[in-house]
Amino acid sequence: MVDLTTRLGAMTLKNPIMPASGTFSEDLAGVIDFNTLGAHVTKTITYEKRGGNPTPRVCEVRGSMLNSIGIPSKGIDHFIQHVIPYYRQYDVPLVVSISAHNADDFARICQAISVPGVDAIEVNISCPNIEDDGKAFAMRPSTTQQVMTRLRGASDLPLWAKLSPNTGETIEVALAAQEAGADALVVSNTLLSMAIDIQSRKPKLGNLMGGLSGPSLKPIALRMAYQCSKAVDIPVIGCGGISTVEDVVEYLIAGASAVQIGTATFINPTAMPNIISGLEDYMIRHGIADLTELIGSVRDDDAADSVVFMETAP
Amino acid sequence: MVDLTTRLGAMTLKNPIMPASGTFSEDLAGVIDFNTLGAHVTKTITYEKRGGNPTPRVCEVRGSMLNSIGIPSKGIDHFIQHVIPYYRQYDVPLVVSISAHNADDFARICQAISVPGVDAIEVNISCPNIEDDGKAFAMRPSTTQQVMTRLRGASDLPLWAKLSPNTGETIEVALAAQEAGADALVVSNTLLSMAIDIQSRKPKLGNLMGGLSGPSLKPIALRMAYQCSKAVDIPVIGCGGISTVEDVVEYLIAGASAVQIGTATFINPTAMPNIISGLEDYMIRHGIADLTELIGSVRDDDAADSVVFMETAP
Amino acid sequence: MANSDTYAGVSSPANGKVFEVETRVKSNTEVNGEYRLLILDAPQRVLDCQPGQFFHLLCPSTLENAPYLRRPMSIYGYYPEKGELHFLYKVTGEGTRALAELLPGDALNVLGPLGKGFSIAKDWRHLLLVARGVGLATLAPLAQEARRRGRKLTAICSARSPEVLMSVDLFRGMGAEVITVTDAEGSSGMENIEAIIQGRIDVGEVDALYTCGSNRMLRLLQKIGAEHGIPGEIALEQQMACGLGMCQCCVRSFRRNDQIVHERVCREGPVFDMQEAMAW
Amino acid sequence: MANSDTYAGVSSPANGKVFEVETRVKSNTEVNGEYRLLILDAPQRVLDCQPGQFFHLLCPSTLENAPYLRRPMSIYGYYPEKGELHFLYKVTGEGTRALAELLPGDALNVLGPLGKGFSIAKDWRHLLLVARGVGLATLAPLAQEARRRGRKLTAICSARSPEVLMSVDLFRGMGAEVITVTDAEGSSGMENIEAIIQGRIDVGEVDALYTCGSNRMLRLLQKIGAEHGIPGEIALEQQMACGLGMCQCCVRSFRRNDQIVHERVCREGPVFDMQEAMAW
Ligand SMILES: Cc1cc2nc3c(=O)[nH]c(=O)nc-3n(C[C@H](O)[C@H](O)[C@H](O)COP(=O)(O)OP(=O)(O)OC[C@H]3O[C@@H](n4cnc5c(N)ncnc54)[C@H](O)[C@@H]3O)c2cc1C
Ligand SMILES: Cc1cc2nc3c(=O)[nH]c(=O)nc-3n(C[C@H](O)[C@H](O)[C@H](O)COP(=O)(O)OP(=O)(O)OC[C@H]3O[C@@H](n4cnc5c(N)ncnc54)[C@H](O)[C@@H]3O)c2cc1C
Ligand SMILES: Cc1cc2nc3c(=O)[nH]c(=O)nc-3n(C[C@H](O)[C@H](O)[C@H](O)COP(=O)(O)O)c2cc1C
Ligand SMILES: Cc1cc2nc3c(=O)[nH]c(=O)nc-3n(C[C@H](O)[C@H](O)[C@H](O)COP(=O)(O)O)c2cc1C
Ligand code: FES
Ligand code: FES
Repeated sequence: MVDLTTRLGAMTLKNPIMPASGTFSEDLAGVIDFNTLGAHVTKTITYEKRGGNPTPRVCEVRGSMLNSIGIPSKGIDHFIQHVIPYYRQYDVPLVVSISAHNADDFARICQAISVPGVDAIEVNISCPNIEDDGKAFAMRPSTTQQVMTRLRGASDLPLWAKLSPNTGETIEVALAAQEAGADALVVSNTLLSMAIDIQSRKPKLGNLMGGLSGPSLKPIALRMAYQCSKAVDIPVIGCGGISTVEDVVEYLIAGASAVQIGTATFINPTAMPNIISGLEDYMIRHGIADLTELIGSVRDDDAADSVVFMETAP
Repeated sequence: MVDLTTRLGAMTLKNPIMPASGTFSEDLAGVIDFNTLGAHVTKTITYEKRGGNPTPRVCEVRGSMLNSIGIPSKGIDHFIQHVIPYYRQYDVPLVVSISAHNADDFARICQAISVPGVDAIEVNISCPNIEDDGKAFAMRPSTTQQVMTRLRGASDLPLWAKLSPNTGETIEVALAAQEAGADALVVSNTLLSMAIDIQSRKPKLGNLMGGLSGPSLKPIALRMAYQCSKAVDIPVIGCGGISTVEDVVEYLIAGASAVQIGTATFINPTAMPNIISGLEDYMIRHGIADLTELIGSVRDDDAADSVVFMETAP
Repeated sequence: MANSDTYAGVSSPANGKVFEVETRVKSNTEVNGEYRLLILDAPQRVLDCQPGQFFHLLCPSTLENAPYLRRPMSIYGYYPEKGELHFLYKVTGEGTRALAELLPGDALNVLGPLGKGFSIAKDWRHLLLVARGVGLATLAPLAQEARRRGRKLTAICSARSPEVLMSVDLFRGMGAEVITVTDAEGSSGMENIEAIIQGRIDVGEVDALYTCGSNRMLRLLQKIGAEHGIPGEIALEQQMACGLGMCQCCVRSFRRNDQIVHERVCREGPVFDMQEAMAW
Repeated sequence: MANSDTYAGVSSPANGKVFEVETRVKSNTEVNGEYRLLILDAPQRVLDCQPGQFFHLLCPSTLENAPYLRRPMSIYGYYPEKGELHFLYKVTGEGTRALAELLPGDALNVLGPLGKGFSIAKDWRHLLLVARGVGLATLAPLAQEARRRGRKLTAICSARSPEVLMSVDLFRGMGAEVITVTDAEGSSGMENIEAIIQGRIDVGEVDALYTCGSNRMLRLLQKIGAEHGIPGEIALEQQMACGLGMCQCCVRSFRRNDQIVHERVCREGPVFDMQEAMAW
């Protein structure tokens, strides 16, 4: 028997597979057994009720997709009354993703959501910070540090900072999040992209632009996961373009302690449980007893620091 | 008959199709007729002779590729003596791509390369600036402005600034380049990425990481081309993931005045001439008399500025 | 990839359970120039459907077409006795082009049945539906169900020219009365359709209205329904990623209690109350 | 996509012109458990090849395999009289798996002939080659050419076990003398191969050495060549993107005039001077 458990700071997950925020909900419970998952991660919520972006909210690009769902949210009261209790039936840690457009609101929801039944808080700092010319918090180390420091003061739960690929300062941002007390990094969110329908000449998304997810994102997010795991001491959770067991193994080797699966679930709703059993098979086949043999085992010994931490294609 | 010519500032190209730097050389002259192209763009050169990166220098990711060729260069003397004279046999503008690791060296090569036979200089500012903690010039508006100002002083030839997707400040960088006197923007270079061979656990590239090019890059580079063409008044040349006539049309609609084709030529060496004739057919079929009917014709009238200029996935 | 066919504990609002299953193509034939009929050999457990529900199809990748997301398709027919699932589709883009290349014996992964179908209240004796184009696919099973429940159904089938009135036989075969209106004969205008429906209402033969698709038809039926207090339902379309209710990409706006609410077409729909639906 | 077959004005350094052409598969059969032989129906203009040259194949996309870049393959045989182009390949990854799925009649886009092939100097009467594994594919046409030019050729074929010595017949058929050494029989060690070659040299029967592939063989032949002043050539491999010389990804290091130089395997190679080549 192989050991699939993984440690994320003080938490231990029964396996490293969990959904990515926004690609998972109670609706999936009929198709797969929620008890098989390493963790449950909910769609980002905001304190207040809000609508999302105009439709169409998704479109397809070659072998991947764009989305501009935005963060439609029923608000925190609804979430505490209906969603948290729902997940208590499962013996799986519940991770709640939160967001806000300024540090005060962020701290407010962070505190309010620190209730029994919630095991960790994922902080979606990829959304625009309206106090900083609309750039996302996660695009700059300074804003990352500010908001994470506020959040650290607002909750005793583990805080996972979810980074954005829309930056040239991945490593600085990762270090800032760690500095401010983040317990783990989720790497990463979607990459700002666009597609135009050449017949109608209209953008394919109602919101003009949206985030790229799926296989096209993988080499980018994998690079970020690798860089972050080299730079920080807290665990890194890989996310971006994972759809096979081999993708998971690649992220683990790069340094991720766990992974999130997003778009692949839209293509195959049973992707997560299939990958969990596939990972077990893979480890048996390759004589790998537990995940620590994989995590961070990339053979990069010769590489100079300047190469590991470069932030532009050479 | 349709009119395929396009204006790039003072230059007029017979059609909007040209190769991307580093994916084209004299070696292709046997397979296609160089006179059909809108312009010739050479591989980036440096002033001094240099080697490139360790091998393997390319690898494949799902439906796209990574490269870490680096900039092996035979130096400027070889280039002036052998390469420029070669291209004089064609009635096509020659665009020379240059790079350097600091502003002084950049200015030196810019001046030295401003010789008869060269019609424009493409400035590859996506390479690390060793005076600025290794970040590429094109990752920050300040360094972009500094280096472009120096280059503007060093040559009277049209200067095309080639931007990098490895930044969260696309629009600021574009504006800085324009401000400093760039005549056009090339959008964009490759995106820093990584792939690991899970059998050997070694990075698939000798240099650990490399740049993503090909279809996966398209939605990202298209978004940048759109944003830049909204932000600046100088022409934008689209580049990234183009392999079909439809891709070209999409970039033109997004606001590009011309496009560069890179990786597609590796898959089909005849891609460029095929796309040129395909574009002509497309225009005939759709009753489009000239390219100005396409360029920038995206129907985004309802979109707020805050949406056009956002830099993070919502 | 995945072809397990897990039991869906959380059921779709309307009735059944959701499964991801591998089916086999029995046939895939052109119905006329524009439409194709796909008949799948499907396991019993996905054939407990309701009219108006849909499946989410994992269209195959071919040399020319590589659709990434699944494609939603209304159930055109479900026949547990024959083990068959039918789809009627129009070839419009990459996904449906890939579907059109399927040959008998090929595998096709489908997810469903999904969504909430049409309802037929106990006291609705006379049902009237207006269908055009591929909307026929969505409404056809309603006729079947109406017959099963012994209701009378009138189908107004609209099309460009008489030749493309492909489902007339199907509706007739299910005992429905069929009225055809076509662009070619100039009979498909909204005024004429309104007059036809008005005629039915005058003789007391319309207890409920059903349609899907177009904005103009929605507005017409909303008006008629409101004037005469006749209830109605409409099946709506929207881009879909997950098809299960997770991603929230498929929302549409509805008017309810003087408020505008957003509902997911894949989960709260695709069938909605006609008066609540909003033209787009 | 593109299937024009443009004339290549700038020729490959060695001899001919380069074309991108659409070919048809004549057959694609297993040679033994590991290797497959692909025979293409190819136009005359790409059949003016030199031993050691290669083609760059656009492997098809299938449901399971979607290779993106082209794949380089040595020419295993070229037969202008039959209009045939042969490749011998080992199924190792996505691209070759996709190749293995090709059926007779299928189209395959190939680019070539590419690169610089083996040379046979006027005064080289006795040629000796050492081949192992898929290296046989690269060296086979050399035997054919040797016969055409009336040279004597000795082929040392190394393999895991006698069963996999697939090209023995081919080399024999071309009048070569064949010596087999196998791991199973314990005869494939470097010492034994060295002894065999030494024996030939002793009787004055080695004017040139040829090989491809392994580091150990390269070192051995470099040593023998240097000791006896026998020239030699080696065919090298490297990852390739363009295959034409444009991208500079396929460089290897060579020792020349006491300097280390980089050359492109696709353009200056794949055949290089044995003494200049560097083990890797
Ligand atoms: C609940 C529902 C039931 C449907 N039933 C049928 C049916 O029975 N027969 C039929 O022919 N068509 C039906 N459609 C429409 C069908 O889903 C689209 O025609 C199909 O997705 C087009 O895919 P494509 O790749 O061929 O076209 P493309 O235009 O290339 O598709 C691009 C993207 O847009 C989406 N898209 C395009 N058109 C539509 C649309 N009308 N609705 C939703 N998404 C769309 C596709 O799913 C895909 O993601 C239905 C749609 C919905 C939502
Ligand atoms: C000049 C030349 C001639 C060759 N001749 C033959 C031949 O006659 N028969 C034969 O079986 N093989 C030959 N090879 C090796 C052949 O190109 C690879 O086996 C093949 O590319 C593997 O592709 P894949 O997708 O199946 O494997 P993967 O391992 O999945 O390939 C991944 C990537 O690595 C590249 N790659 C993998 N192995 C090699 C290699 N050895 N050399 C260069 N690139 C590689 C592939 O092209 C691809 O881009 C030759 C290589 C070169 C350079
Ligand atoms: C439809 C959709 C909605 C998403 N919503 C959120 C969200 O609310 N919060 C968040 O942090 N990430 C969100 N994401 C990003 C995913 O969590 C994930 O980071 C991204 O999709 C990359 O992973 P993937 O390639 O496996 O999908 C969303 C992604 C998609 C496709
Ligand atoms: C092998 C390779 C080498 C490249 N070399 C250079 C270079 O020297 N200078 C440069 O500005 N861009 C270089 N690029 C980037 C391309 O010019 C282009 O910006 C990028 O590949 C995106 O376009 P594509 O998707 O059409 O390939 C290179 C790209 C590749 C694939
Ligand atoms: S398609 Fe995902 S919620 Fe409806
Ligand atoms: S493969 Fe491009 S230069 Fe050799």
